[in-house]
Amino acid sequence: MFERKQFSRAAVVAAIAGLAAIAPAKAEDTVKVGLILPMTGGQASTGKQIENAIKLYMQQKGDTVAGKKVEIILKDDAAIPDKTKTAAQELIVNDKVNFIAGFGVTPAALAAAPLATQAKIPEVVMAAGTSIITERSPYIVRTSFTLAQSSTIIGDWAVKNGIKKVATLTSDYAPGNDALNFFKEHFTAGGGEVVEEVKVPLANPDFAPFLQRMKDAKPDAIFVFVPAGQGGNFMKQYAERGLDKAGIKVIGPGDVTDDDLLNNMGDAVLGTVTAHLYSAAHPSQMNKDFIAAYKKAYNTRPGFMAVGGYDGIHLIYEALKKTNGDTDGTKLIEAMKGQKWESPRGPISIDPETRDIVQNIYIRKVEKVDGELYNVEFATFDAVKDLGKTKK
Amino acid sequence: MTIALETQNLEKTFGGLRVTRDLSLKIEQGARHALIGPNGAGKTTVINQLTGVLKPNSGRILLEGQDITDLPVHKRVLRGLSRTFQINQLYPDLTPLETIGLAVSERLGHGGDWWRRMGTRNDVNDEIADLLNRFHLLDVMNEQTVTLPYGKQRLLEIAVAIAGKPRVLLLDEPAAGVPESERHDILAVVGALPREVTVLLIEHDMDLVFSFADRISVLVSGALLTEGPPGQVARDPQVKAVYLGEEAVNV
Amino acid sequence: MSDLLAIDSLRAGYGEAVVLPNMSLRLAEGQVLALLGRNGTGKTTLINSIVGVTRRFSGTVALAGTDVTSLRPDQRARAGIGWVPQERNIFRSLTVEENMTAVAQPGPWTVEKVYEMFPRLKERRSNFGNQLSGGEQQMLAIGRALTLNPKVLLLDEPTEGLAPIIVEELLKAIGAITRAGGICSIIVEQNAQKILGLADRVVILERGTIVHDAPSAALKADPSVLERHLGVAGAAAH
Amino acid sequence: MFTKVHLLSMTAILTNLFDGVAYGMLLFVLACGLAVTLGLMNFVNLAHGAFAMAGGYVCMVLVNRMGWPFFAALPLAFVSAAAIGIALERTLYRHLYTRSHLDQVLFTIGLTFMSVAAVDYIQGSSRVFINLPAALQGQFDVFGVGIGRYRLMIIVICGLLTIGLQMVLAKTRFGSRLRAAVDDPRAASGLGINVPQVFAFTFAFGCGLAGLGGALSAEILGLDPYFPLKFMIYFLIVVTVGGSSSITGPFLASLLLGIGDVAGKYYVPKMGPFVIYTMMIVILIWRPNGLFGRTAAR
Amino acid sequence: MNASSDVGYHAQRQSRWHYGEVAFWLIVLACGFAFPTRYLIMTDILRLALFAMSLDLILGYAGIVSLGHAAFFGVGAYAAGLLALHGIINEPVLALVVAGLAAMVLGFATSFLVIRGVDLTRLMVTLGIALLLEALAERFSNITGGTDGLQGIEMQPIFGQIPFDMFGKAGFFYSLAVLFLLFLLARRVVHSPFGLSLRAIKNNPLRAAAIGIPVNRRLIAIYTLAAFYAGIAGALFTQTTAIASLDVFAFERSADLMLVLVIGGTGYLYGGLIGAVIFRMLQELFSTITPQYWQFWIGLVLVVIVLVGRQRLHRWVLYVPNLVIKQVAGRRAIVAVPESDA
Repeated sequence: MFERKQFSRAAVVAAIAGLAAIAPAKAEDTVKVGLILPMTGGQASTGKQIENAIKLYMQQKGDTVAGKKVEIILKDDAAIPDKTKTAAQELIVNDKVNFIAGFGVTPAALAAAPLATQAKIPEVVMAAGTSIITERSPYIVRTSFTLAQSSTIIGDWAVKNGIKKVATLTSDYAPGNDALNFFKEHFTAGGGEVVEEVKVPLANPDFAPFLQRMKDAKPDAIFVFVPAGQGGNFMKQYAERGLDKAGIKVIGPGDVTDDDLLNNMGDAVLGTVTAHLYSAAHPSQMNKDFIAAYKKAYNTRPGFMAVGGYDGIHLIYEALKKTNGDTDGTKLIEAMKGQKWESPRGPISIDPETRDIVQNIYIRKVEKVDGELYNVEFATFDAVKDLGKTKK
Repeated sequence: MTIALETQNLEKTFGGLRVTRDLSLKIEQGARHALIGPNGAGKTTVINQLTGVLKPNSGRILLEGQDITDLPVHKRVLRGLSRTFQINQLYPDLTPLETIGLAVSERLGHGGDWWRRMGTRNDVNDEIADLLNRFHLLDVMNEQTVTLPYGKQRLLEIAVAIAGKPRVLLLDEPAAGVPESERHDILAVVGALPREVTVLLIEHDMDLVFSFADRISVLVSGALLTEGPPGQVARDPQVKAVYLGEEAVNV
Repeated sequence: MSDLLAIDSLRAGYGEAVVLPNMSLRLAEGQVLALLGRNGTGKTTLINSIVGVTRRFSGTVALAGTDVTSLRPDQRARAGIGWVPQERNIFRSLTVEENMTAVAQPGPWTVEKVYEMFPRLKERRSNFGNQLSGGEQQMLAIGRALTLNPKVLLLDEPTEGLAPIIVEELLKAIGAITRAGGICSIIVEQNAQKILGLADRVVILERGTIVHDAPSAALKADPSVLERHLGVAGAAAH
Repeated sequence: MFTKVHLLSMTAILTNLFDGVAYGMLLFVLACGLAVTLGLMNFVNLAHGAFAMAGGYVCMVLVNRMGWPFFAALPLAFVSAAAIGIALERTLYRHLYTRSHLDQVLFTIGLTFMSVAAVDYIQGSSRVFINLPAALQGQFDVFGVGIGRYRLMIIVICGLLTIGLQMVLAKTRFGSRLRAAVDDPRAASGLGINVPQVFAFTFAFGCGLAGLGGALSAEILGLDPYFPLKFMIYFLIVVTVGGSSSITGPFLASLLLGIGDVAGKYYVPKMGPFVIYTMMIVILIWRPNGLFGRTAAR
Repeated sequence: MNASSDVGYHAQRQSRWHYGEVAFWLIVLACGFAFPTRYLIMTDILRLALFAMSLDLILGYAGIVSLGHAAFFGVGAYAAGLLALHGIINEPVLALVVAGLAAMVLGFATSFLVIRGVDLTRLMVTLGIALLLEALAERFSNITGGTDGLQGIEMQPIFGQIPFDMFGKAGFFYSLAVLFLLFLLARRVVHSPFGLSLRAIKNNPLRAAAIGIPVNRRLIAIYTLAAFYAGIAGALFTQTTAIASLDVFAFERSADLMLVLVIGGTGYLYGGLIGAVIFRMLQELFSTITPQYWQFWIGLVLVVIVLVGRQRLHRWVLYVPNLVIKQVAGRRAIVAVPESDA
């Protein structure tokens, strides 16, 4: 039998050891950016692209701006909101960060919102794409996209381009529902018909049965939204099922043909039409340089998540320049409003009212260029705001 | 004489095999009754039916005249039927103090008490102390059971059964595996069991059987071969045949 | 003649329990040893200790002059120990034939030879172990041990469940096999009378200790020894 | 909306059946190694998926980076996973056979975490695909039933494997020794069968099968570093539902699960995994040792 | 009677409070004042500790293994979330108890499924129940918010007096109070005859029945109580983070919990508390060093723990305190920790 008394002594020792580990960090005269990203778990590829892009930007532009050194503190939240919240609080209170940034999924971005408000520091959303996010705090600013932006446009485009019947396949979570609803609204308003609607679980190993259902519904096209990373599986099985042969096209926001995976998807993906904010084939010099540098550093093609990160850190730099290194959160967020710049994806700006991104949305078609698959842009909708908010 | 434990036409089959055949036993109040028989005679199966681990296919089991055939194990214990195991069934992590304390608490109906701490009831404490003393376990009462010498564990095994204040006690080979040097303690303890406890002893060791039992039942192939006082059983030619193998015995 | 099996000061049991406190036993080539004793006196434990499936506290076991104490049971089996376990332990998901081929080792005893001895097994060669009657299982257990072509054959109550006519033949066969050379046998029996005719030597155990070790002829001459050690009355006389 | 889709047409049913069988077969090859370790050695190996992942990545590297033909890379997936399996068995696993299930669970979860992070480190966290030969892509029609070429190949390979496995178990001496070792390890050992060796070999073989399954499943289930965690639960379901005393149980359980999952997603997409979990709980309550488990033993 | 009082003394040995324990709790309390900037993570540790204590009750004391303890955590979390979101019960403490009771009801209902079968069946059935609830929560997204979780939870002040603040100070002391109260209850329970009978069942169910313990009834009782604890932990989670999302049911949560308890040691109540501290610290440490690959190191720690042997490891950990006690107090050294799990 063990001795309770001695055991609890051991407990004390353990507790002291625990205390020692919690050592408060001291603030320095640097600008700190707390970067909270899913680095593990199913969304890890999002996190890695953003981290890579930020590192790349800081290599290119140096790590000092307006006389201050920019320091990135990376935390993994595995896309679990309570971890995001804890991480954000730790970063704000202990590391005294001046920005929190990242946020792979909507619930994570929302979890941190009240902290941003209370601490009065900017929350730069670089990935999550639900419309409501920026409304949750006056300190949130977004450099990624909203699903409304691309979904409405592809809805309009589809009706105008002879697609009458559409089956939808969307992941069952907020961005998926956003995509579905905005698409449906615009598509049916134009006279289109949704013949089948399937919401698939977010963590979903096999699309085959859903696709079979799509096929049996015999639509002109499938509207697809799945989170970045799952597009490859979807396209593979779309081809395997012979939906391409059956003349059923794929349309949707560009997540499904994400550039970083596109090349592995096989020829079945050819002809897929998507509306999106970024294509690796965007024909600007800036984009070419960006891709070349990214490929050189990480040996893969960047996707739109990387661009969101790249622009996010750019926005932070620009805001600091404008405030001359002043790290007051309110001033910073003011400085961010209305910023306009040229991004690898094209010209973008921050809407001064909603703090959300305003960007061009491109209609693209997957084609083969120099033996590689690319989303080739063929129509542009300029300066699209988030329709999810302008409606209200 | 009152009958403490009785079986009536007990039958048990495993698959097609009849392991208990029409077994009717009567064990008198206060008896020192031994159940013997060659390997495979089905002694353990009988014990398991008596204690409720196995259900007989047919037949009844009566404890002090009441039918207990359908009662679960723990209810039989509460009615006063306890057993020891051939292979120690103890709680390796618990101390003898805790082991016996638990058995006593359960018997007195405090087992489900989740608020009062152990050791705060004087009646329980008295009884524990008495048992520890009688079974030579006072000196090791705070040791973990798993660390005790085999003989002490064996004593604890019997003490736990006694702690249930059984009126009928089934002793399954109490001295099995005990080194010669510690054997004496066990025999002494078994010999000193209070007379009001009826004891059914299952044993291979004939020395122990004949020194202890006042009545012997011989089980062969699941059926009762004979029963009687030790002298009579010892002289029985059928018993002799079973043990020495003069003839095959057909039952 | 050299000792084929030599057990020296073996202390063995299960878990914490010591069943054999100090066992020494030697067996020469060609010998058939009858191991007698009441229930629970350690006969099976002795057999199992030779096989190597009990807990050994100390002491040694040697086979044909080679110390096998540190060998695993399977290594001992391949070194020449043929085991007919008390519970027979027929592999139930193997057919009769597979039960033998799975363990067989090269030597004079082949599956065919076993079939010659037990024609019944041949009839049931493709039946599964769990479809056999008790007697058939017993035959198979013996046949299986033989196909190992052992030097020491350990039979733990081999006649249990067999018809008398088969018992007689079986015992004869074991005698013949053993005396044909290179082999010795230990037969555990409860029924002393059955086996006295066959065995050369009788060992009686009580509480894990040898209390009688003599040629079987001597025992036949003096049945009181049996009565004392195996009977019920013997204890009553104490 | 439902009226527009002929959900109950014969072709829809057959197509779903075909897909379900292919999915089930795949699950079986992936999980049967786990049935072996669990049923034979009574060892809970939650890291089983890691071996599958290893096979998948080996295949991917060989095909995509080194230009091997797909069918040449498959055996290598088997061999490499088996090699890792035997190495781990000899060095680590065998120390844990006698430990409690809890220890085994912790140990193998630990290994799984390590494998996830290690593969993430080496290969990145993005999902990878194996370049397939054109012959395996697409679908052909048999009386209106869409037969996916790749899935057909899975059914053929896994079917052959299953038959082969059954043959080895039933007809070879190794098979009978293995069955003997499972039936009664103590007696088998006492009769000259080197039980640990037989088990080690079997363990390695099970890992190899997982590796092969991993390579085959990349196309359908997707392959990324989180594979072992994502599919651990599926494997466990197959094994516990099927019972681990034979390979027939897991085989039938895999088919049941495959067909149930596919049909469930097709007919009641919203219910998703609900069907499967309910099925598992009901079966386990009805038969705690699985559908084909031994009820008497242990 | 001398021997009797001796017995009484020794029987109460374990249930008596010791200086070490008092010191432990004082240190925990002191942490609340010493590290005002780390409330969130410390609250996280407290919740995890409570959750682990819940598992300890069934695993460490009754030997029931579970890979799905998150089921109760999740039910508690959603219950508290829904109560607050819809303003059904605004007072957090009351809501906490109600949420715990909700989990308790589920625990009682499922206990009948869990007490059947061997370890592996238990692992799978518990896991299955948690997965099932997760699937249900996803399915009924109109109630639960689906994958996005419950949004917009706003907690009212505790007893209408103490509001939850951004830095989690109120949350920390609230959690600490709850943990301590429930610890006291658990401590009382495990040192009662009931608690002792659980340990007996875990050690040897056959014998437990043979001395008259109604095994199943006791197991159902403790499983239900543990579900209550887990539900409270879940409700605390929702109340202190204002978040309830699907991952409260996740397998990873149950698995982590098992790790926590094993690191800390089972069967003496403090295991969950110590384990939670160590586990979170390790996680924090590793994920600070390498945010991407921290899982590898956690995995390695686990593998090493198992390979070295939990018992031996605990002995090593105790080696230094042991030595100190021996030198200073001249008393017998600590030998080992009770560890024999299912």
